[in-house]
Amino acid sequence: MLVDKEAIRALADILTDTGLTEIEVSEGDSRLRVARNVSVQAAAAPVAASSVAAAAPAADEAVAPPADLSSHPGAVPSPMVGVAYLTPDPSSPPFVQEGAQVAAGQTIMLIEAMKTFNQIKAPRAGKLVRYCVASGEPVEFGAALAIIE
Amino acid sequence: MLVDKEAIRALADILTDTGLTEIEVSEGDSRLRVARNVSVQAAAAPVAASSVAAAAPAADEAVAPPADLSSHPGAVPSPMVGVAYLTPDPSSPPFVQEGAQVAAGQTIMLIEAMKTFNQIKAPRAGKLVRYCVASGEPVEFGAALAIIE
Amino acid sequence: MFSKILIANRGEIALRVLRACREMGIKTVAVHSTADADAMHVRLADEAVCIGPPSSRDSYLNVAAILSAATITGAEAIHPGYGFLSENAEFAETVEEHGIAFIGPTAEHIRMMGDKITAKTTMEALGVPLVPGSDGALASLEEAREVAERVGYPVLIKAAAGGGGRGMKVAQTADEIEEAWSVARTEARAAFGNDEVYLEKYLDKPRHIELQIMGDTHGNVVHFGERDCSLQRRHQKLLEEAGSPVITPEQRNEIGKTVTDALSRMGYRNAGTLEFLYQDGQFCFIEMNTRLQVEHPVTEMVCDVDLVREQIRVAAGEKLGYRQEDIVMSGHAIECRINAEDPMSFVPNPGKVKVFHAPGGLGVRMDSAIFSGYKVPPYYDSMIAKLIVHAPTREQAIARMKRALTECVVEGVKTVIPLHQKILADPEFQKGDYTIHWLENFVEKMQNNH
Amino acid sequence: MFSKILIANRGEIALRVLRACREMGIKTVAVHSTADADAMHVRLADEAVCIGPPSSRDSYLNVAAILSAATITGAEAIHPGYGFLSENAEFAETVEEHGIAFIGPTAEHIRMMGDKITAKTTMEALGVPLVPGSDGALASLEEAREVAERVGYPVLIKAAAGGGGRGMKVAQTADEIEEAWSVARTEARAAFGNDEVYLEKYLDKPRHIELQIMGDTHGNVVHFGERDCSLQRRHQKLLEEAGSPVITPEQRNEIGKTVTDALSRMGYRNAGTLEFLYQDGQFCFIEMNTRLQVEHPVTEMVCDVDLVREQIRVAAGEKLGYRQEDIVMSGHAIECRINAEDPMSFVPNPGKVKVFHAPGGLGVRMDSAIFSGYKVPPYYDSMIAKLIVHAPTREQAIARMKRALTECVVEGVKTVIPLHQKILADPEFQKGDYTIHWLENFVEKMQNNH
Repeated sequence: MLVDKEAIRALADILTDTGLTEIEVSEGDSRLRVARNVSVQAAAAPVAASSVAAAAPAADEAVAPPADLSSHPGAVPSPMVGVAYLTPDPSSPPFVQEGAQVAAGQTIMLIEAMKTFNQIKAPRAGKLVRYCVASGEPVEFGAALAIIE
Repeated sequence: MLVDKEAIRALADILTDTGLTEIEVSEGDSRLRVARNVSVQAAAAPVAASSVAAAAPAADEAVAPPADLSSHPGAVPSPMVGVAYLTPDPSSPPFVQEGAQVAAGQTIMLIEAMKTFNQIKAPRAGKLVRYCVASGEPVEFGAALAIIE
Repeated sequence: MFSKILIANRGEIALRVLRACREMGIKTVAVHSTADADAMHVRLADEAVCIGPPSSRDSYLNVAAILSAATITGAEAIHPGYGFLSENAEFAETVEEHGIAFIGPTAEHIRMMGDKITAKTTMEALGVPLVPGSDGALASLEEAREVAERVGYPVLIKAAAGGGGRGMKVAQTADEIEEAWSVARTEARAAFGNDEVYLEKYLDKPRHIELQIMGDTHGNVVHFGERDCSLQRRHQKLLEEAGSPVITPEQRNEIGKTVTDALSRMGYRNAGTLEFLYQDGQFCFIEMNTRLQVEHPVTEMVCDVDLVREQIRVAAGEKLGYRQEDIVMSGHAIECRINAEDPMSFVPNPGKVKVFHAPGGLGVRMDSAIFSGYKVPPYYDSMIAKLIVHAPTREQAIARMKRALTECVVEGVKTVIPLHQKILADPEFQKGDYTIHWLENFVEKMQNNH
Repeated sequence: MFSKILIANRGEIALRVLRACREMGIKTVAVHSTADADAMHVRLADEAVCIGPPSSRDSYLNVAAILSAATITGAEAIHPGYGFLSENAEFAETVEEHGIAFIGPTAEHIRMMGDKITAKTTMEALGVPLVPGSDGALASLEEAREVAERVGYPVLIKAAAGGGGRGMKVAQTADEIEEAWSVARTEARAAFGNDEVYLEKYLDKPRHIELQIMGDTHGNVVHFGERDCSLQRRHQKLLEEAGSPVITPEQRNEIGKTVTDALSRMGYRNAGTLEFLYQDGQFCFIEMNTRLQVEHPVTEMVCDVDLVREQIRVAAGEKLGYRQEDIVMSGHAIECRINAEDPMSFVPNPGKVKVFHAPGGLGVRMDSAIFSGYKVPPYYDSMIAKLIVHAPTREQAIARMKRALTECVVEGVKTVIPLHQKILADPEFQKGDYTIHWLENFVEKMQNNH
């Protein structure tokens, strides 16, 4: 039997995005149905977790949290905690213009940590689609710095 | 019947990866459906419950607990807490011989509570299959006293 | 000492008593309705007896069932907790007639204090102050003036035959006394055919202050200072403190001595609480509870005493192991009652507690019989937990309670935690500036602003 | 006072510090590895910064990352907790060089006490007793006899160049000293080419007793009495008590005065603990920990003090608000460390905590950062909770700990709770009759009987 794995995975994604619990598709003799039951109880532990967080005063978000971008396949994660700088010095243009090609090993920004400026290099060649932080913005470990595709 | 194990395993993997609970695929006469009910978290509460009980010292079972018999369809539940007596007085035979027929309203035993002997009557006619308590044994509310079928 | 105690209650207080017994090496018998078969006090007890269906009348108020349970398990004493049969004199009497110790006062004292008029007369005779006023009906306006001067304005002129607010007039100052006198008399005559009136000090901004006492069977009575329970809604206490933000050590010692002297003369035994309305430095006795109170933990925290252990000890005939001067209130304690209720409408919200996480750390005590997965039954009181904190100062206790409430997780049923958080953040509460009317007003404002 | 503190730690101690900050109205910054993104201290903090991957070396020991986190969040002080960087003098130095307060002693004192020889020399010079013995190498058998008489038998004759147990001989009585002397010298010569030996009192049944102290920056130092931490396995403490079952108030006051005098002269600031071996009435200093200890809660319970709050206060330059005579030990406290380990083999057992239910009620304190659904990561210490009880007497504290352990539920990972229950039920433990070797033997017997 021929199973269209791509289609199933695509439907699963749609299920997630839309919050549906079931999708059924048929075309000629082919029929495909995917479902996901969100059991209330299964959410208990995350609920506990989230409520502890929720109960806490809203965090002063001084630090850019690891946004969804950090899971982007092209994301360059920050190797350290510090302050990001996109230009070599205040009066210069950015290391890389968004949209430009970068070579592997090319410096794309600086992170200041403990009064030392650390060069952040492109881990691979590609197009630097965008920076994920602004100059002068603090970053934590693992936060997405830029997207290189 | 031809079972496409490969396809089933592939679907099961997709189920796991995507968090779906059900996938159904059909093509022509073939139809394949895989499902998985996740109830891991659902077990958490009962686990907590049982462990608290388990942690407690084994209860001195001075009192006959409501045994499984209490859910027997023919069970006569105890209407009170007290001490059961199957005979009108120590030297007499039981109110009813096990296996005998009883009429609705017929006294089948006594329960002593607060120095008062309370007559327990058969709630319906039938065969008193067996007593569930011995003479002089304490009973709690709801415990099965006898089975009448 | 007893070797086995039956706990004739449910919920957190059954667990509270069970904990004390376990720490004393005493075996416990839990009794429960069919609705409570899975309850914590049942799980943890050495023995458990089902005593009836969910309805309290047929289970926790069922004297015959409870006594039978005690008899068949061989319990030597019964602890009634609070509520249910704890202030039922017949129950106490019957228990003792069956040769089982009742962990509480004598039936006679329960009966005496159960009748509010007898309670007041008794206490007055023993030197405990009531709301000050005239000694019976007033003979003349002149006498009304004199008594009013003595007790201080504002005063209330009330029909002797009265009730329901009719025939009651307030005189805020001496200027108003003549009018209050004549209007009250006129109304009294019209309403009751009797124009006799008496005069009482009018308490317009009273606090509810209560004194915890404990007596043994050897004539010793001590008090453990006061609790301030002014924060009430529909006569239900919600948040309690020990000590009161407004009582000085001198006042405490004075009323304490008055009360312990009175109870010694009565020969009172076991735990008890005298409730007072307090205003302008005056304590006015209103009633006595002849049992453990819900809010006893705040007293335990500041006096470093285990009141339930003491109850059991004196019920077993032991002496109080300390004198009044050994009892020192240290720091400040606050209790928040956590009810399974909508925090805005106060509608009870029974159901399944999906997740329960208790706050912890220094100075935090949680008295609760719930757990993750517990179903709050719809048949009983909505209180599911008591969160108590202790700290060196009232300010620190408030800060500690705030942080503890932040850590507390109850998922699945609504609770009044958000209301407690609002109260703790209120500047008037923080200053300790409240009366028995404060919470009603606070809640009303909150509901209106919603 | 500081307005924002960074907590350079994880787990229960990070939560402990966070609680103190919150109660003082100080904002908190949590730092965490990627493995701890969901941890309680992260959830409850005002701000959180991810500082590295799971490995401690790259996260909780990463000085640059922690300082950067402090800088970008504007933290005014850093609390190091215990372990990790808490006794790293360079870290303390670097923190202060960056204009951030280090909540702990000076780098100089951390360094001094970090070296065991320097620590001993320093303390001896300040009058703190060490293990008694000869003043350096012995000149003759005659001198050995004299010193042995002075310090009391049994004694140990040790190679001055020695180590690893070679060249060490015990003389139980005066009859054995000559043989011990010659054997030790012969072995020392053979092993190290140097037959110099010295003599020390042999502590065959020592207890581990430690003294909690706190100093401010105004020259005041107080002590909070002792803890008995003799119950250790492989140098890991498992159960601690305050006070020790064998120390009298006179002994406490005497060693306390010696210690606080010494530390005043040093100008020591913030929290510290002096560890002693104790036997036959003698305290022998072994080392000093220049930080908060895991077991600090037992001291907090008996002295009614918040040590973390005090650490923060003195780090902000405030004075200790009390003198030595204001500190009174009241009652008895016990702490059980709850490790996620097999209670028989001690193999760590990380994993998901499916259900966690904390014990509650009077005199019970739970310090833990776990919750139902929490995953104990495999990268760090296995301690997941500290259960602390306080009661008027040691006997009552043991009873309370037993009942609290019965109520405690940790499902999903194995814990050492069953081992604690066995210890608490042991008659020798109950008598307080144990040394630093007791637990190893107890565990061995338990494993053999299994």
